[in-house]
Parts: sequence; structure tokens; C-alpha cells
Amino acid sequence: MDITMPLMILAIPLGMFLLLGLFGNKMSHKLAGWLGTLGMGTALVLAYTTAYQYFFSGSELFINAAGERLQHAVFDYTWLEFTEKLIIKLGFLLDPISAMMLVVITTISFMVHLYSLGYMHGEKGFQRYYAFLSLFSFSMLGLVVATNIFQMYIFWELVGASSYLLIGFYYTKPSAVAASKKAFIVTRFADLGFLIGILILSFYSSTFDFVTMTSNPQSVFASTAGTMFMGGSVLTWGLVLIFMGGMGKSAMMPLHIWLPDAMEGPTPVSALIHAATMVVAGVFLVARMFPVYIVQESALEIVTVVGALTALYAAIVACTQIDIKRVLAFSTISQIAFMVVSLGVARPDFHEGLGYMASMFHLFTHAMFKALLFLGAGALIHAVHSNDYTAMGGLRKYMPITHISFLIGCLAIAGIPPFAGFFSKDEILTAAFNNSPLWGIWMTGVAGLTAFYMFRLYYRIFWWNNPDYGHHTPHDGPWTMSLPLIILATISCVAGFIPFGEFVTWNGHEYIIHLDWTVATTSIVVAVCAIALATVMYRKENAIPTRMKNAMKGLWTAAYNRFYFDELYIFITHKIIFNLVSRPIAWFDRHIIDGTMDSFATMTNYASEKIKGLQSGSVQQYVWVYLVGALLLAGAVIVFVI
Amino acid sequence: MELTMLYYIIPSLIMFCCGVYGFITRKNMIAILISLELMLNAVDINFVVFNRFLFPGQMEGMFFTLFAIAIAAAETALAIAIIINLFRVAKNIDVEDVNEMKF
Amino acid sequence: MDYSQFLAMKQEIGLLVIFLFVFFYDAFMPKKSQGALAGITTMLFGVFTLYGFFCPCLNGACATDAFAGMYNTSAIVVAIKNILNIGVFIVLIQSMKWANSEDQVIRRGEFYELLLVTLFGMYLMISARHFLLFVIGLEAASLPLAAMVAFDKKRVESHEAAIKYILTAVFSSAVFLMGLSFVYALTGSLYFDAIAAKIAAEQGVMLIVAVAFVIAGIGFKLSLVPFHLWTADVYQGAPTSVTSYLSVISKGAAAFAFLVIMAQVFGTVYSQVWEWMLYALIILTITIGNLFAIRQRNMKRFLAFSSVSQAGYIMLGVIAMTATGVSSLMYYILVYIFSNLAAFGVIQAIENNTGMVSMDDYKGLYKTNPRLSFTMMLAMFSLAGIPPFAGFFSKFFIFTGAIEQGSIAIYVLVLIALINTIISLYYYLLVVKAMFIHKDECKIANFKSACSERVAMWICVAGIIALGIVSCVYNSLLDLTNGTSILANLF
Amino acid sequence: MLFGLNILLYFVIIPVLMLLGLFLCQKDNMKQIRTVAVVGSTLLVALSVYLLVDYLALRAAGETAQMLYTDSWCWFENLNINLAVGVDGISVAMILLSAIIVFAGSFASWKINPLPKDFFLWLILLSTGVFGFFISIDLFTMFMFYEVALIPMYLLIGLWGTGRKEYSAMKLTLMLMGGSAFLMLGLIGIYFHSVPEGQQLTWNIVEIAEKGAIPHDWQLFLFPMTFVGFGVLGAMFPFHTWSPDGHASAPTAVSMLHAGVLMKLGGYGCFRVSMYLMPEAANELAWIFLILTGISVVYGAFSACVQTDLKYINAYSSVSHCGLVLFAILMLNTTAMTGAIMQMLSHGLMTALFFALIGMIYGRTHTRDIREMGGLMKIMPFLAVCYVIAGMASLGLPGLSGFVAEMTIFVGSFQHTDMFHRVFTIVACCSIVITAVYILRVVGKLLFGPVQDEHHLKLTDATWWERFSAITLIVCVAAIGCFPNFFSDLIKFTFDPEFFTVLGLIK
Repeated sequence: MDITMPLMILAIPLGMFLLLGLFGNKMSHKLAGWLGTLGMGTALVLAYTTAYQYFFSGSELFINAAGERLQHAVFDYTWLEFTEKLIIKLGFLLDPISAMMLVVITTISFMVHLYSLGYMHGEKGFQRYYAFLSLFSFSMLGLVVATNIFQMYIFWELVGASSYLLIGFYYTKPSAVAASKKAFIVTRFADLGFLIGILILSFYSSTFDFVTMTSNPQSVFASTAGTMFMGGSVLTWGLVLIFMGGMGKSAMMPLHIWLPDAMEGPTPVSALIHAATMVVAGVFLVARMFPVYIVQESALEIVTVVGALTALYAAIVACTQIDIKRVLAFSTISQIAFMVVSLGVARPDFHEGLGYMASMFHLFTHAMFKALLFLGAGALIHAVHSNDYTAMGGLRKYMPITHISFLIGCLAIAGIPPFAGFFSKDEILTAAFNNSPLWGIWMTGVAGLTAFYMFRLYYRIFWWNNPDYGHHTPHDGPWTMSLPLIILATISCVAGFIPFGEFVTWNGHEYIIHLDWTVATTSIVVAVCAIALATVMYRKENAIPTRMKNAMKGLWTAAYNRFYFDELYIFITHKIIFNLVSRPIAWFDRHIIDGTMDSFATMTNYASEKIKGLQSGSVQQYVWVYLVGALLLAGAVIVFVI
Repeated sequence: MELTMLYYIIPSLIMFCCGVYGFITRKNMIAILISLELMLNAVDINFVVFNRFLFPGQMEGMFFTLFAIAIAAAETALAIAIIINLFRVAKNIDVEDVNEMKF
Repeated sequence: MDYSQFLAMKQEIGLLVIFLFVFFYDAFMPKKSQGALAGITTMLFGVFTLYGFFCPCLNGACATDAFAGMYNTSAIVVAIKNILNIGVFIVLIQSMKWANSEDQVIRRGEFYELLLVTLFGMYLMISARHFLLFVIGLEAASLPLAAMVAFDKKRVESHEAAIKYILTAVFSSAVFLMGLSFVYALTGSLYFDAIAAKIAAEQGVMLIVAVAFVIAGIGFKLSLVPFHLWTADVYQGAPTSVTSYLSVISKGAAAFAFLVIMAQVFGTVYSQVWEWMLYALIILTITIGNLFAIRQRNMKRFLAFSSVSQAGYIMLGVIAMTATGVSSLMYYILVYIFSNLAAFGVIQAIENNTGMVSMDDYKGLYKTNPRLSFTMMLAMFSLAGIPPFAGFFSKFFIFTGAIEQGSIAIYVLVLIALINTIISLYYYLLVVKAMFIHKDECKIANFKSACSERVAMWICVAGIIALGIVSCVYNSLLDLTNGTSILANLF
Repeated sequence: MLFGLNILLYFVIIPVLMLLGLFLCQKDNMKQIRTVAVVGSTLLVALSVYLLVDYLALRAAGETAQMLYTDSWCWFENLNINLAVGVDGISVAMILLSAIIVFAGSFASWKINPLPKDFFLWLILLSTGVFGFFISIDLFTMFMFYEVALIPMYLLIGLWGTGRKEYSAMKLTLMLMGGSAFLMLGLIGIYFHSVPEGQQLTWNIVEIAEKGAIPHDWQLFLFPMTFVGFGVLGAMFPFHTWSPDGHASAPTAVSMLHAGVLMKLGGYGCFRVSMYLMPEAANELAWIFLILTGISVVYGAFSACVQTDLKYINAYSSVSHCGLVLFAILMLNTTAMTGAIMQMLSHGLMTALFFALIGMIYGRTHTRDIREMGGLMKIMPFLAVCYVIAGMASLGLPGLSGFVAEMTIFVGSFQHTDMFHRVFTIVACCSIVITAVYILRVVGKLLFGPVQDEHHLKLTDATWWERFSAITLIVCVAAIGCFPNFFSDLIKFTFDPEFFTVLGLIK
């Protein structure tokens, strides 16, 4: 296919970024905003067409006679050539997941652009905001279409940077600055792992290219056989390190701490970056490398464990938070953990690697309904000017659109049929059960928790009591804000019926989804019970929650303080890194190293002061020294030479 | 008895050492000059004796001695002149006092 | 005897002519025309210097011995004499103002006469191939200097310096003669090559002592540590013109003479006897000189110690005993003359106009007298061996010459010397710092230095800048040394 | 050839002409002085660009010689010292870098006082040395220009500096001269072992490399000499302590030139002399210096984390980055060395940018203590944005120069067959995180957050010349970051593949 369209998909956001970034402050807010939105809109159309062509044109570039979907690099320019084998290329790889991601990213991004027109109206630095949004969209698109792991790393970094800039958008707010710094550094730390992983893999496979790596990993990584490092085979090390990069971006425990703070950014940004797109980059990464992972099952097991733990942890914490964005943030963490687990439990021999498909499916649906939820939350915050649900309640009368869409979102995430979340989650649970009952039960439980805390949130916002909103009553936002909600809500309703397996499987073979009713019923039952519980506790103002809180005081406080992870990090960074490493080093440098250098000078001066007596000014001493010197000269030679 | 070279060399060396000793110990510059003369004369004796005993066939040492004596005389004259000058300015010729410049 | 061999001594004779002229002019010309003496002498000497460059002896063809080989002249000898002439010429120009000043006018004649005599003595030192002639030259070169040091009748320092100088000089010559007598006893001759021929067979304690004494005797004039103690006091006490003469000319002559003796007389016992003596002396000289220079505030004393350590670097050319070493040594002397004289020129100008010689008085000099301080800075950089000034090249070449000798020991020696250059750079920069960086008000008001002084400084600056970059100077010197027979007796 | 003269000579001639021009200027006539400086440096930039283009054209035409534009004028024939010039891709890149930074520097010191004339005199003398160093392939000439470049620092810092300038200037000069003491010994030693027995000794780098006659034992002795000698200027641990004080005290343009160009002399020399002439010794002794440089990479970054003076922070980050240069050079393979050179370019530009900005900020706030500043983004947005860009470049954001350089180094180093080297590479990789820490710390403290000191509120944003000098550098940084392959090819061509494979260090 011709390269113009894919090229434009990347070029338009980049162009927008440069345009708005360099000349933004010369433009009016409206112009800048609409420029950005239109640009994104075009990108959206192009992305849809590209995806459509990929899936439905049936050209032999994309699907072979055997009905396998192929990976096709539309273009692949050499960017930097290390050695004749190791080359960084900038390319555009079309395959099921990248096409799917194109759709997701452009959709959400466009929604957010549109939404922000209303939400950010009148903000200082409006143009800057849109410039950064475009930058982010560009980087994210570049990330998903990467043809080689290094291109992915490049855009990975760019995504991180733009996320940094957007979190710190309100740069005069110290908390925002701190949050952005935290986000960047934590993910940077994870990226270090990613980088080392890349180095290791490329050292043994001597290629960066995804297609080459994944087409037949056994032979590519044959050279790693037998080479162990600290008890693990180097391949495991490489894969785990790469996954570490994923953990950073996807906020897996213990590298999740940046995500809740990242909510300091404007809410649409949270919807775009920290719910729908960037945070799933880790999942996407593992999915990309999946064929390599299944060579090394131990790595996959690690992935599973990390995912499972995170899922439970985040779900528990989400039950206790009062800041609605934080609740959503933790639910995001938990949902991404679902995807990670589902990749971890995926095995090629079972239903064409059902877990892989499931996780991608969930990624897709989750993007939609989580964005929906966040935008809804945005609307709420916009209305009541507070992040805490304690300041809300009974809003269903005032904000019908928001209410309905939010409800749909909650149902979707809770996994109630026929909403999108149900289908994807069901596939995940099936895969989990197939892998081992433990994971199945575990994840079902987490699913129940999800339903509970989401409805807790829903009831506290829209029902519970009816506080006095004073002179101005909350109301739905302008149409620019409502429209995205409606659209996303619709998608969340119908997305589940997409026959996802026909499009996305790990090896391109078509796979017909069929619900495993045992699993499905259990999960539905669990979810309904959880919702019922939530209804009992939160539908009307009552004392049950407080009583329960007091009943499980310890657990509750721990969960409320997110199990003290931040404190741990603060301790490590400030106490250990700064006070026990950096300061001593700086001191050592100033006093020991520098002191030594200075001491040369001081010693010289000291010596010259000491020997000044030699020049006593008395001529007799002069000749005495003279004679002794001459004799010593002779004597020394007599002694040493002869 | 037979006078070998040593009978001349030893005294001359002793003279030299005396000269050195005098130079280093005496306070009066004139005395120092005298000890310098001692040293120079010791050298002269050396030359003559070496010439006489070791290389009787030639006169090189002798001639050298003559010149050396002349030079020594010149040196002494100059030194005396300078000392007198100093005496004019400083009103004494104690070597201990000419150590204004040091370190 | 054949009197035509006097013709071999063209330069000596020329010098003698000037001397006699000055002498008679001074003695018999009427008072009113005395004032011209300084100018005339300088001019005459300039002519004589030029003559040195054109005298037929420059082309190595007429390397002749005279007086049964007592006296020898060759292209390289003429070259070193020319180098000295240039230095003397600059000194003469510098000293004009001083010589014409009130309290010197009565003794002006003596100054020039004594100066010319010492130069004559140095000629003899350089050309001598027999120790008798050498000793005469040595004494002729050092005794009159004592008188010159004592030239400032008013200042007691001047006399103190003279006393110290004369006493140590006589002492050292006594030691030197002692050493000679031993050499004579060992070899029965005072001809350089005769000694060289015999001496290898005569090794033993006596020879070592003899060599040590000889080195001490000449080391006195070179002011090698530990024979250097007179240097600082004399430099400080003497009139600045004399100091500058003392610091460059007599040192240069002595260095070359030292090279000749070491190569031609004791060359055969190089590694057995004196290599390690000189090795130790060089390290001592450079290090001690630097250590003392650090803490000096009086500029003349400061330059005295700097010249001590410079002598150590010059000796690197001797210990090398290679053609490159010899030429580098001569080149070093030449460059050293220009750099040091530039420094002394500035000091003298300031001293003549304000009477200040302390480094502390120089603070902020750049604001009041930019030209002077610039000249001084060039001199300091050149002495410290900073490119693109001549000092860098001379240092580099002398190190190259030394290392050409090839033993690891030499590498170590050069390394030590190099590390010492850092110390020297430190104190040279102290002067620059005082002049340029210090903010406080300068004690020295702006003044217009005499035309003669400025001419001298310009010559020096030109030399400092040109000598290195214009490579033909060094090339021609190296050509000369490649043709010469100085190292003939080596090993 | 350009106007009948070897083009390289103009890189020395133009500065010398500038010196003469400055001599003719009146003492405090800023107009004349600026004219000379700007015209001259513009000419230099134009010339270096022309050189780049022409060089590439020649290579494209199939020139395979190691050095192009080679030319040699006999200087001290008896010692076979020539004024030998010649460039390969690396030198071309370095010359371009120097020209750009001199250009930016002369704009950054638009309003220098006191004594503007002298300032520019010394500055130009310094750059004369730099250019001379990069064009010459004769050890002697190289060394001479090297020292020419060093000494002006003393006066530049001592006269126009700030803080403990006299101490810093003296320390810097003495330490660098100490390095060059070892260097001089090493060079002379190389000269005397440059050729097999009985041939004419030579100072010419290319010839020496071709002959490869330096005996093994002598290499073991001479390699450390030269490497340490240059390493001091390359701020190699533990000889880096001149750099923080020196940079902190130096005036803006001087910090720019010193960190941007002069420190590159060290890396370039290490590569061109130590590595290139004595590969065997380099291979055997690499581990010692790998440890040292590895230390300075991490160590510099860590100590940058707790500094409070902006210039100290950048000085230490320079220690870290330049450590990376030497580190990569020691890896002895084409990719890593290419990375090293690119790192030199990138670090040169970005540090120059940093110091320029710091100078501009300091010129307004009169403090460099980050604790006393904050929220500058509000007050001087332009400078702040530039600072952020510089910071991003320094912590290796793709699309800016830092990233490509570091990645090339890491990938290249990791290709080393020896496990020890690979592990050390990973250690070096850790620096990217620490870099992020201290950069973001500064950015967050200095530019973001509330305004610290209300006196700053009435400060103005950058003037046109400041903008100009900053933008020039940013454009270059971005250029390298976006089209790295151009530069890496330019550099890479000059390594003949044989050179390292003989050492058997690459798979």
C-alpha cells in the first residue's frame, strides 16, 4: 500500500505540535484549539481507513492464503546505523495489534481534544496544552507502529516526556511539579531496565527488528542457550528486564506509585494518557514480544505473578480512596493488571493463545470505558470544583448525561453483560482458569472487588445524600464535553460484540470467540453480588460504611495509605540515595579528591617555607654547604657507582 | 732520609683544610682572606709537587703555578678593595654583619 | 713563533680594540664629550656584534687551533660567542639610562671597561682547550664582576653582595684548582684532549673527587644547587644592569664552557663518573630553585631563583651528551637571554623611575603601565615555556635532546623536570596575577620609560615571539652541532 | 584548496587576523570589537560548513585516504618537525563544533566588561589553539596548539571570572599543565620509538600509525602517560576537580568554550594519540581506565544531584558525560568510538547551551543558587524553555543530541566480547536515571513552582543576541538528534574496519 496515509498519521500530530509549540502564543485560544482538534480528526480518519484496509481489504500484503494475518512494514527508513546488523529504523508496522491500537489512540485522543475545548476553556497556556497533546499523540502512534524495539524505545521515551509535560501542565502548583517529576523518574528507572533488556537481546540476536525476532525466536535466540547470569538464563533476564520497562509505564507494582500522583494533570490528560493509551504501552510491549516470551515460560510466569498481585492490591486500595480520580487511577492499575495477567497466562496451545487475544480485547474495551469514566469524572469536577466525592452526591438530577454515561462505564467495568467489559473480562478469566484454577479464582475475586468499588463510587457521587451546592447548581458541560461522553458510552455498550478473535490473535490465525458459560456465570454472579453490596452500603446515606471501616481499622488505614508504598520510596530516594550516596560522594569529592590536589600546593609551600634556612645569608655557611655538597657528590658516586 | 711525594702532599692538604676551617670559623674578613690564601697556596704546592715528582720531564705544572699565584694576588687585591669600601659604608668588617639579605 | 695565529682570535681582538678605545676615551677625552661614551660604546659593540655574524669563521671550514691547541675556534664557538654578544648588546642598551644617571656618571667608564673585560674572559673560557687558558678566562670573567656588583657605592647591599660574591668566588676557584691539580696528577697534562686520552685508564677515587671539584668550580658560576647560595643575594644587591648581565651572559658562557669541558675532558668517563653527579645536581637545582622562588617578593631575588632552576634545565642539554642536546643548550641560552632580559628590562625601567622592586608594588600594574606589564607577561610566559613563545620551543627541544640519550633514568629525570615546570608556572603566574588580576590601586604611577629601555624591550619582545616560530635559528644551530667535534671525545 | 591555500590553514589564519584586527581596535569601542568578533566567527562557521560539504563530496568521490587535505610544511627539519595538517571526519566534526561554539560564545559575551578588547583577544587566542589542535596531525604542532589553548584560560577566568576566581584559575591552569607535563614526556617518547630501527624518526601521526613500530613495552609506558595527560583535560576521575571550580568561576563565554570545546581536546587527544597509535597497550590497560572512567560517569552524576550552584551542577554533569566519552573510547570498537565522538559533539553543544543560559540567568538574578530562585518560567519564559530543552538533551530525550550519542555508546560498548566490559556498560547505563534526577530537580526547582523572590518579577526575558546565541545551539542540538546517521557516517568512515578487528574485540 502507498505510504502517504501512514506517514500522514504520524506527520500531522507532529506538525501540529511544532506549529502550536512555536507559534501558538501568537494564536487565539479558539484557533489553536480547533487547529489541534481538526488535525487529530484528520489523523483519526486516516487511522480508521488504514485499519479498515488492513483488516478488510484482504490484500495479500495483510492476509495470506491460509487466512493468517501478516505483519507488514509499510515503510522502514534507516535512522541510525550502529553496525551493519544493528540498525535503528523508523518505520510503520501494520499488524493486528498496531492497527487496533491506531484506532484506539486516535479515537480517544480525538475525544479528548474535543472535550478539552470545553474543559480547558480559558486556561492559561491553552495553546501549550494542545501542542503537548499533539506531541503525545504523535509519540504514542509512533510507539505502536514501531517496526523495531529501538524505535519503540525512542517513542517510549517521548511518550514519557510528553506525559511529564502534561502532568506538570499547572507548573506553578508544586504538587503538580512534584508529581510530574515522580512520574518521569520512576518510569525512567523502569526504562533503564528496558534499555538493558534491549542491549542483552540485541547482543544475542544481533537485531532490533520485531519481525525478525518474533518470526522464529528459537533460532534467533539460539545463542543464548546455556549462558546463565546469576542463576537465570540471559534470555529470561532480557525478557524480564524488558517487562520491567513495561511495568514502569503500565504502573505495575512496585513501580505503580507515579500513576495516582499523575492525576495532578488536567483530567482529560488523565483520560488520554493515564487511562487509555500510554499506560497500556507496557501491555502492548509484552504483546509485541509475546512470541519470544513463550520461548521462555519462566518469564511469563513472572509476568503473571506481578500482574495478579497488582490487580488485587490496586482493587483493595481503590475501595478506600475518596478522591474520585484516584479511585479511577487505581482501578486503571487493576484493569491493566488484568491484561498483564491474561498475557501471562496465555499459552499458544489453548485456543490460539486465548489470553493474548483476551488481553488485547480488554485493552480495547477498557480504553473506551475508562476514558468514558475519566471524562465523566472531569465533567463532575468541572461542575463541583472538587476531586473528592465527599463534596458530591445526588448529582443524578443535575447532570443526567454525565450520570447515564458514568453508569454505563461502571457497568462495563464491572463486567455486566451486554456491556463491553463483560466479554473481554470473561475471555481473560477463561484463559486464567485454563492456566491454573488459582489464577482463575483470584482474578474472579478481583473482578468482584472491581464491581464493588466502582459502584461505591457511583453511588457516592450520584446518590447518597444531597448536599447544598449553594448559589450555582452543578450542570452538564457544554456540548464539546457531552458529545465525547455520549460517543464513548455508545461504544462501551456495543464494543463487546466485536468478534475480536477474528482480528487479533497472537499468530494471526482467526479464532471464533465462544463464551465459556461456566466462567461467565460465575463472574456475573460475583459482580452482581458486589454491586448489591455496594447498593446496600452506599445508595442512601447511612452508617454501615463507617462501621465497617472501624471493624477493619488496620486494613482500612493501610489501604487508604496505599500500603505505604510512597513512604517507602521517599525513604529510599531521600534517605538512602541522597543522604547516604550523593552527599557523601559530593563531600568526598570536595574534601578528599580536591583536598589531595590542593594539598600538593600546600605541601610545596610548606616545603619552601621549611628549607628557607638553607639561605641563611651568612657567607661562611654558604661555602660550608658548597664544600659539603662537592664532597657528598664525590662520596655518593664512590659509594654507589664504584 | 728519602723525601717522597707524600711529605709534600700531606702538608698541602693540611693547609687546604686549615684554609677551609679558617674561612668557616673566623669573623674578621681579613682573616678569611688569609685562609683563602692558604687554600690557594696549597693548590700551588700540589701543582709543583706533582710536576716535580710525577712528570719530571715537563714544566706545565710550574707554569700553571706561576699564573695561579698571579691570579691569587689579583683576587686578594680586589677583595681587600671591596672590604675597604664596605668598611667605609658599614664601619666594620665583621663577616657576621653582612647577612642583611637572606631567605 | 708564528704570530699569524693571533688571527685565529678575531673576535677577542675585536673586543680588545673596543676595550682599548673605551679605556682611552674615558681616560683622555674632555669632560664635556664624556657624555657620549655610553652611546658610542653601545654603537661600537653593535657593530662588533654584526661583525661576529659575518666573520669567516661562521662557516665551519676554518675550525682552527692556535697556540699549540690551547686555543680553538670553530663555527659553533663563534656561534655561542655571537649569542653572548647579542645578550651583551641588549644589556648595554638597557643600562644606558642607568650609566648616565647622576651618581654613576663618574664611574661610567669603568662599568664598560669591566664589562668588556669579563666578556673577554668568557671568550677565553669558551675557546680554551687548555686548563691554563681556561682558568685565566674563568678568573677574568668572575673577578671584575665583583667590582661591578659593588658598583652602587651608596647602597650597603651592593657591598654586601660584592663581599659574598668575591669570597665565594675565590673559595670556589680554590676548590676548582684543587680538582685540577688532581687531574694533573692523574694525567700529567692540562690539554683537554691529552687528558681525555689518558683519563679513562685512571679511574678511581681521586678522579671522582677531581671531577666533583671541577663541577663544583664551574657549577658556582652556573649557580647549580648547592653551589648557588651566593646567587640570590648578589642578584638582589647588585645594580640591576649588572644583575641582568650576571644572570644571562656569565651563566650562558659558563654553561657552554661546562659542556665543552664535560664532553672533551671527561667525556670518556661519562657514565662511570659524572652522569649521576649531574643527574643529582639537576634534580636538586631545579627543585630547590623553584621552592625558593615561590616565596620571593623582591623581583630581582625572585628572578635569581628562577634563573637557578633555569640553569637546571640548561644542564639537561649537558647530561644528554647528544648533538640535539648541544644545539638545544645553545638555543636555550639564546632564548633565555631574551626572556630574562625582557623581565630585567621591565624591572630596571620601573626601578629607575620609581625605585620599586617588590612584587607587591606591581599589583594592578596593567592599569597604569599596560605596555610594561605586557612585556613582563611575555617574559614570564616564555620563561615558563608557554607556546607560542620561544621559551616553549627551547624547553621542548632541551627535553627532546635529553631523551634522545634514551635510558629510562633520563625519562625519569625529564619527568621530574616537567613536574617542576608546573611549580615554576605557578610562580611566574603569580607575577602575571599581581600585574593583571589584582584589583587594588597600583603604587606605580604611569610613566614614560626612556627610549633606550623601550628599544631594548622591543628587541626582547621581538625575540621572544620570533625565535621559536622562525625555525631557521634552531635549525642552523643544529646544523652547526652536527658538524662540530665537541662530542668527538665522548666515550 | 581555497584561494590557492590549503583550506585548513584558514582555520588558523582567520583567528590570527582577528587577533590583529582586535589589536587595531580602540580600547573600549564595543562596536569595533564586536564587528571583528562577529565577522570573524561567522567566517569560521561558514568555512567549517564549507569544509564539511567539501569533505563529504571528496569522500563521495571515493577518496579513501585516512586523512584528507593533508599538507606538510617543513618546520624544524633536523627534528623532522613539520606543520602537518589533515582532517578526517572526526576532526571535521570537531572543527564544526568549535566554530559554532565560538560563534555562539562571541554573541553570549556581547556586553562583556571590563576590558572587552583584552577579553576577546584571549578568547580568540584560545580558539586559535583549538582549531590548530584539530587540524594538525603532527604531534609537536598538536601539542603546541594544545598548550596555546590552555593558557588563556588563566587570564580569562582570573580577570573576568566570579567568585574564588583567582584560586580556581590557578588550580585549573596548574592541573591542566600537570597533565600536559605527562603528555609532553609521552609524545617525545613516541617520537623516539616512532619507526623501526634506523629509519628517519617522525612526529607525523599517520606515518606512526602506518608503521605501528612502537615496541610493546614502550607502549605500556607511553600509553598511560598520554592517556592521563589528555585525560586530565577530559575530566577523568580523579583528575577532574579543576572542572567544577573552574567552570563555576569562569565568565559565560569561557565556560561555554571550555566545557564545549576544550574538554573535547582531551577526548580527541586520547583517541587520536593514545588509542590510535598504541592500540595494543590500550587493549591491555583499558580495564584500569575503564574503572576510572566508569567511576567518573556515575560519580559525577551522583555528586551533581546534591549541588546547589547551577554551574557546579553542570560541571559535575560534564564530568559524567565526558567520562562517558573516554569510557566509550576505551571500548575500542567502531560503534562505541563513533558514539564517543558524537557524545563529544552533543555534550559540547548542550553544555555550551547550558552555560550560556546559566550566564544569562545569573546576569539577571545575580545568583546561581537554585534555592534562591524559582518559577522563572513565569518571568523569563524564553530562557526557561531553552533551559528545559537543554535539560532534555542532557538526560537523553530522543530527537535531541544526547540520546543518539549515549545510545550509540551503550550499544557499541555492549558489543564487546568481554563480560567485564559489558557489565561496566550496564553500570554506565545507570547514569541515565541519575541524570534525569538532577536535571529534573533543577528544572523543577528553578523554572517551575512559585516565584521564590519577588524582586525577580520585574526581570526581563532574553535580549536578541542572547536569543540568537541560544537558538543557534538548540538548532544544532536538534539537528544531531534528528539526523544522527549523517553524523555517524561522517565519523564512522574514518575507522578502517581492520583496525579493531585485529584486536578481536568484536563478535
